[in-house]
Amino acid sequence: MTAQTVRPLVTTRPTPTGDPVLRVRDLAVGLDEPDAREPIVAGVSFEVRAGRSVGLVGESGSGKTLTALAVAGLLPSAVRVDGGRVEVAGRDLTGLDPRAARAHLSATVGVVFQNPTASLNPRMRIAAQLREALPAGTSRREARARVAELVRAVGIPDVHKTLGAFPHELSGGLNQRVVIAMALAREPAVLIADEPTTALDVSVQAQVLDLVDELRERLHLGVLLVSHDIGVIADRTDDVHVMSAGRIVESGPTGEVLRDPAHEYTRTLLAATPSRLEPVRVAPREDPTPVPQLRVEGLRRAFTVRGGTGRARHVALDGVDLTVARGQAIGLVGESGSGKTTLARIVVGLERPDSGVVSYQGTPLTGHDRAQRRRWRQEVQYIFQDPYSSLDPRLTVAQTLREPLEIARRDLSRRAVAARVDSLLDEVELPRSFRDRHPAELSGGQRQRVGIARALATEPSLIIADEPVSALDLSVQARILQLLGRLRRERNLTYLFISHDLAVVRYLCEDLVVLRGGQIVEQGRTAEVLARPTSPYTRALVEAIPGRSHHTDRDAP
Amino acid sequence: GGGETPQVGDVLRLGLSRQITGVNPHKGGSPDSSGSIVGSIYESLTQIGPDLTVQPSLATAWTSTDPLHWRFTIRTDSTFSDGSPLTADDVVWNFQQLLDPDYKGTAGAPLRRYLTSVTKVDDSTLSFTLSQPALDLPGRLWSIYIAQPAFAQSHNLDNEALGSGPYKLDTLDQENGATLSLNPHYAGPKPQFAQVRYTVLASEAQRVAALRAGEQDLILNLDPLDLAQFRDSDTYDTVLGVGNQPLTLAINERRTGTPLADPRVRQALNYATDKDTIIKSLLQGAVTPLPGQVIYDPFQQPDPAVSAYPYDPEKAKQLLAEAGHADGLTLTVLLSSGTYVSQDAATQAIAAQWAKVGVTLKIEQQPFPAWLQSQYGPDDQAADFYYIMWGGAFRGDVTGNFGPFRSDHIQSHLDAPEFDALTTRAQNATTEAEKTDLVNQAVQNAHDEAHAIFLYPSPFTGVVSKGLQWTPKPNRYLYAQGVGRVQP
Amino acid sequence: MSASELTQERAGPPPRRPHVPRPPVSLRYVGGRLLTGLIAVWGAVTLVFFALYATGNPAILLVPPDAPPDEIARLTRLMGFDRPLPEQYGTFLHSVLTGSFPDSIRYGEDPLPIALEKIPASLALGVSGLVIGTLLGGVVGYVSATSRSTFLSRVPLGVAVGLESIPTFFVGIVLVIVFAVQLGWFPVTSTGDAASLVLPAFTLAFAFVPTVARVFRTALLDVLQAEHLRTARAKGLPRHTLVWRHVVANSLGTTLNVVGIQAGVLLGGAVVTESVFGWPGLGQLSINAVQNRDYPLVIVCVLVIAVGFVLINLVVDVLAAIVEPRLRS
Amino acid sequence: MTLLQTDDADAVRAAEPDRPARPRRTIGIGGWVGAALLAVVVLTALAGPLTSGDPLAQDFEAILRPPSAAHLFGTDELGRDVLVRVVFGGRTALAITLVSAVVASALGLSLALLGALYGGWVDALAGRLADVQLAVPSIVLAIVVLSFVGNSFVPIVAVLVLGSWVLTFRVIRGHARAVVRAQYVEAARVAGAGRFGVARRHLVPSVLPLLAVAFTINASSALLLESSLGYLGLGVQPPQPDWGQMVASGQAQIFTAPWIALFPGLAVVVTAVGLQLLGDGLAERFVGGPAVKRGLAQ
Ligand SMILES: Nc1ncnc2c1ncn2[C@@H]1O[C@H](COP(=O)(O)OP(=O)(O)OP(=O)(O)O)[C@@H](O)[C@H]1O
Ligand SMILES: Nc1ncnc2c1ncn2[C@@H]1O[C@H](COP(=O)(O)OP(=O)(O)OP(=O)(O)O)[C@@H](O)[C@H]1O
Ligand SMILES: [Mg+2]
Ligand SMILES: [Mg+2]
Ligand code: NI
Repeated sequence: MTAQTVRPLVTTRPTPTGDPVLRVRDLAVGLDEPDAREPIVAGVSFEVRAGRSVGLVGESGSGKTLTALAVAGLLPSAVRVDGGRVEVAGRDLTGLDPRAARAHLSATVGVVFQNPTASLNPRMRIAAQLREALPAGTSRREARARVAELVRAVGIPDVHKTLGAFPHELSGGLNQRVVIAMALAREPAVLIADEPTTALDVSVQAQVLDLVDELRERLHLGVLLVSHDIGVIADRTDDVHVMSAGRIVESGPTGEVLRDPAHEYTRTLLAATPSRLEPVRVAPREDPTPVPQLRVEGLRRAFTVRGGTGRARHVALDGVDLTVARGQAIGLVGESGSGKTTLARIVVGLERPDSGVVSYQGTPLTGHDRAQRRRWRQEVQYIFQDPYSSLDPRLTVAQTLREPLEIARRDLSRRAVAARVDSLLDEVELPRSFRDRHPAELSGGQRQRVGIARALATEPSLIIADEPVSALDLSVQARILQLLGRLRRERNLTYLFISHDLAVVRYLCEDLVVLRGGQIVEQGRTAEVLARPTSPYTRALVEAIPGRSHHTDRDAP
Repeated sequence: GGGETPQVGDVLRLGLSRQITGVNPHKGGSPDSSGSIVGSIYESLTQIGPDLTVQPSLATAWTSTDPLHWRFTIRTDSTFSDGSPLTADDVVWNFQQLLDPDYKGTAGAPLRRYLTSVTKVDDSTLSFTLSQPALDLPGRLWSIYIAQPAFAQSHNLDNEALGSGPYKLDTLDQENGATLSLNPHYAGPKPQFAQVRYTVLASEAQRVAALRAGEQDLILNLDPLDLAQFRDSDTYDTVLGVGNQPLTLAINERRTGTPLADPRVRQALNYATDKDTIIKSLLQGAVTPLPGQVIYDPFQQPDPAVSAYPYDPEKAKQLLAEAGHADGLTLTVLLSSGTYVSQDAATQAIAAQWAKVGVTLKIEQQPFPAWLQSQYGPDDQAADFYYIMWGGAFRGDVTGNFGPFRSDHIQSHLDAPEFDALTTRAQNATTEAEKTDLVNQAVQNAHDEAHAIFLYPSPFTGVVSKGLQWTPKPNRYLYAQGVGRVQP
Repeated sequence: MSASELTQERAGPPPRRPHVPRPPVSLRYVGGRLLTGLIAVWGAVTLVFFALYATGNPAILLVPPDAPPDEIARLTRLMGFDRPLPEQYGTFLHSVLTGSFPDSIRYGEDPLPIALEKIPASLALGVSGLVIGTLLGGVVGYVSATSRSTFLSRVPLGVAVGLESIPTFFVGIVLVIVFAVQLGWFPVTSTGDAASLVLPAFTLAFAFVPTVARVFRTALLDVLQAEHLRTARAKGLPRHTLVWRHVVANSLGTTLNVVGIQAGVLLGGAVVTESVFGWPGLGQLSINAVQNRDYPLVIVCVLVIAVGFVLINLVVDVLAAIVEPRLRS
Repeated sequence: MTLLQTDDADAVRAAEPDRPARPRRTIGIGGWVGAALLAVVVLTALAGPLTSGDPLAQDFEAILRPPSAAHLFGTDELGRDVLVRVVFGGRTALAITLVSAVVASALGLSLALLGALYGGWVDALAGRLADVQLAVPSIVLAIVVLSFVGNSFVPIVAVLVLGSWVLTFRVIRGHARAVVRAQYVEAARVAGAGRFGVARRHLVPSVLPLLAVAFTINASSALLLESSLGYLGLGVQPPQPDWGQMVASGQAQIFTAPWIALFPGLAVVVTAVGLQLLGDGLAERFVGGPAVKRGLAQ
């Protein structure tokens, strides 16, 4: 957290630390259907004490959100509580009529969700939304003072401007602070935060989590923190409950559970954390040609952005020089908006620079003749971040994989193309039977494999990957990273690998380039840069890696 | 719903069947709209009676001193609705305007053909000088309405009115109707209704619905078939009679290579048309077929020597064969959408009848303006036939009766030199006897040459509230002053 | 601000009013839209101009049947239709710029005031149709989106969608037969007063109902699933606040937008409605002008309608921006 | 307008990675009912002439007869069989509707695709054209044009096309713009695909379902507009039977012989309902439910 002073809230209810403020026993949640099959969540029990933080971790779809929603009484209409009891701030909700339960819950439980901007009413100003959240009967004058106070309490710098704004006019981080302020408005005893930072930039993530920690301590809140990110759990919670397939499979103090996971599932989960993977290292082969494979000089690109104040030029890349040698793997990191994607898109020709030169194997792209251009098109391929939108939903896997072959390899017979498709599927470890599936029938990880296979189709030598794993579940992410590592070893590929996660980069790349505000602020061997970041920005990035405390715990016993 | 007893309120409610095209007294107007209103607000020198005879109005008497000179005696008591007197000078001024070739009022166009000047002799006498004889001059003047000069020069006569007629114009909405109230200075007999509202009901369906809802007191121009539903009504009487103008198929004889240039073909088609069936079924037997000429009893004096072409398909076939069309013909007729009662049904019936003698009649329909444009257009682009109603406005109206069937009429595509010569001479005749003789010759010629497909007189229809006293005027002008209450 | 508020303001800590009033839509945006609209109006009017002037001579309609043949030429000259088309177009553009049009043929005077005079009647019909349609459509949409009963959630919407398939004139005919002729509640012939407004207004409204119901329903369903609604529920707000402030209000923007796009289609229905009922508005005036070949009046009607359209679209856009802050940037 | 765009992400989001693939959507009962209604109308119009009589055949012996076994829909003022005329009127109405919907869809589609692929002034020009079109209600343009240019088949179709191409254009353009910017298109470009390849492989196939929906909406609005024109006397001219015009001519007898106007009116309604239901069904099946249909609704 930065140096912002957080003023204490005027009225804080002193709940003695240690008293349980939330008790859940044998909670079961199921579909609200007459012939509902198995419950989605069953037998979930845990306890949150005032001033303590409890983590709920597990894979996507394991029932974390439903559990949180059930506790907060906010289940969607299709789902209902099937059994168990929930006790909040000393009051048992079982058997209470829905109205009374709602009233009690809204007075004692604050909730924060994953997507801050969507959590706010788009057509109400922040002030109005905050005022609404205050306990009924607050006078206008009191309300105005309280609202300002709340906003300051969550560390929003420009109170006046923020209160007059609509959610879409604020950044995600600010919006999440507003949501937290709103959750605190009725002075709850419990704060339920469901992946409160997943949608935010890494550096912002840390600030928001710091804020939650601080408020917990100061207000003696009991916090239930839901996350699939082991790092976050490790850093921020006292106790943890691991969920799998709707059940809690392991519980205990966070440190203990992570150090010594008892349950098989917890172990898999931990193993998938990128910082735990053994880095891929490839002995650099001697490049016969001294010409670098890719060279970028003085790249500049600005965008015209239309905002409330009219048009403005936003400089995305500001004089970037970069050389990529054959067989090298360079990690490109930087905060959101630093220009990583823009750089990558320029290199593959999806975007034109305003000035500067991109040379492929010594020749500037603009000077390429037909054959060179063809070669460049075949040898440089791109892997997109979003496995959902980078596949045409109408095409089958085989059709998608055939497309680059049909364009680049007109010489191939139909049969040869089919064989290529099969071998590509083998290569990315997908069953051949997936040929005729549509993207809708694939999981995210499977789709990303198809995306990788498509990039491999033309036998490229340089792969540019723009956050290829950040949209994926942790365990899936690990498998895809391993696949990329293996491909690199086997095919001697050159990588330009973009990520905002230093742990991922450390796993895959020996070299690191740090971009900020469109300029390269640091570059060098990954290990060195991480160990001794020279620029303050890189240092901040390194510190923002979640789970560092847990690593230090572990790494220096 | 049907009301129980005949009810007519204080306001007389008259339905018009076309939009009003302004109330300019110098522009003429359709009887179904502007003409009826103008005739209630303005006066002219003469007027037309229900039997189409010419009657005095502003003029009380007239004499012809020689074929080219006339004297009209006018009333001196007539007063405009603002109280100013209508003088001989005012009448002269109106005629001078109309004779001016740059004047916008279109009613002057026919005048300029034969009228040289109008001058004032004294306060009650006007002198007319003609360029060619016109025995029927008094009749021709019925539609020349007299506006007040000062008002006419300072106001837009299309939209505002100041006349000497029985009513004055209160409000005018050209799209929807007009309201009239009594002219307090009117010199003639006071009409029975102090207030009159004319409502435009442009579609047949609107007229029927308005009558059924009891919203109108008098509506003309319904399809004869639609009258039946009011025949047994408690509130309404129906009128089904003979109108003053004939319906014919006007022929294009001048299209290059047209078979219709051959009189035998034209005759054949007259024989092939079964007028009686159409009249019986579509026109509810209201009329009898035209007597082989475009003038008929009781409004005009038909030539007794000429009678209708009988329905004789065999004869028709024979004539067609003689003309070299034994294996059939294809011709087109152009209708104007929604203009004439029963026209669609009638032309389809004719087409069906002609089909029996091997003639295919293709029916095309166009909105009125396009239809008119086609008639004004070149011969080769005009249709073979136009279903049309036109004719004279008063008894003995040579120009009106026969003008449209002359070759030199602006809408005509005929080639009838003999007919032209005969009617010209009839127009210029200086005695009634000479005129009658020439008219009969012309009628005979048009019949023999079959310069038209003679159909039947237009039916005259109306639905009248039982509470009203009204003498039907077959020329369809619906003047407010002509309507009174039934005296209990 | 009341007096007590002012004193409080002075007494208490001064948290300034958080609301920064900003214009919901920038002038620049409005200007841009107007410019586009002007181009559109120019295009439409030009199209109509050539459709008219290239296809005929209105003088023939004025010629009495017994006139001599040269009468057409005389009138054509008098009305200026004998001049070459480009020249007439130039004159026409000039008249648009100066606002003084050639006289209407039927009215014998400047057609612009004639057309403008009809606007209140058209507006009365349009607005009442819109209001009735929006209310009915809103209720149908709301019921079908929120009702738990299968009947209520399907049948009204189904009926509304059925209405969409009935041509305006047919609706008009049925309403006239039932309510004017058989029941006699309303007049058959429009006099321009309130009683004769009812049937045309409902006829027009029926064209709006399905669209509004449909759009509003989907917008509601979207909002009902929105995450911010969960936040609002967590606040423990009373039901009516939840419904109006968070659900309905958030559905208005979308609804308004679609209705705005459709304004053209819907108000086109007004032309037919006016002509079926003889309602004395701009639509009826234009149809009659067309039928009478009153060229100057036709063009002015098209011009007025087109300008009206541009303005309506603009108003809808501005309204949408007001209820939907996200559209503002 | 954002509403008119469908983002593929929407469709994709429906299928979360670990959840089962979305159930195959169908056009639903409504869609099938619509299709069935249309099939009946179209088949009658096609086959009617083979089995029934002459729509112009008059029978003065049987004028204004109410519906009976001999004349299922009764007879009109010329003794013509109303059923036969409704069947033949359907030929006119459907022919005009279909041709204009096809032309409008083709026009809207090609302008939208050109705009999306080439961007720049092509797109801007097409957008302006659409704006011009939207500035005047199509019925007003139709009335002006038809009453001056004349009302035969070609002008009527032209006017209907003028009134409805914008819908297709806007819908397709919104979608096509999204697709052109979609990552899978970028992926194709990285793989070396040119404009034509992108259009053939990604754009056109993705636009087809939307086109089908837009087509049914165009057709139903064209049908309604065509019948309105017929009713105003600006459509197909008698004696050629046409639904709108039959309603207009039968309206005067509606109190005494309601069948003359009623049956052609119902024919319009049934056909339009069929098109609407089918359109809804198609939208549900291909485009992601009413959320998109609302943007398309005409
Ligand atoms: N509204 C709903 N209707 C039906 N099923 C639901 C609903 N919401 C969630 N589910 C199902 O319940 C299961 C648990 O979902 P939940 O959202 O709690 O998972 P999660 O652990 O929060 O996952 P993630 O990490 O992806 O957020 C999933 O299989 C999901 O498909
Ligand atoms: N097409 C565009 N139009 C306008 N601005 C753009 C465009 N593409 C990128 N930008 C702006 O350029 C800047 C750099 O964007 P870029 O996507 O390269 O960042 P990034 O480092 O990839 O961020 P992230 O980690 O969020 O993906 C950002 O401020 C972004 O808003
Ligand atoms: Mg979740
Ligand atoms: Mg990026
Ligand atoms: Ni870790």
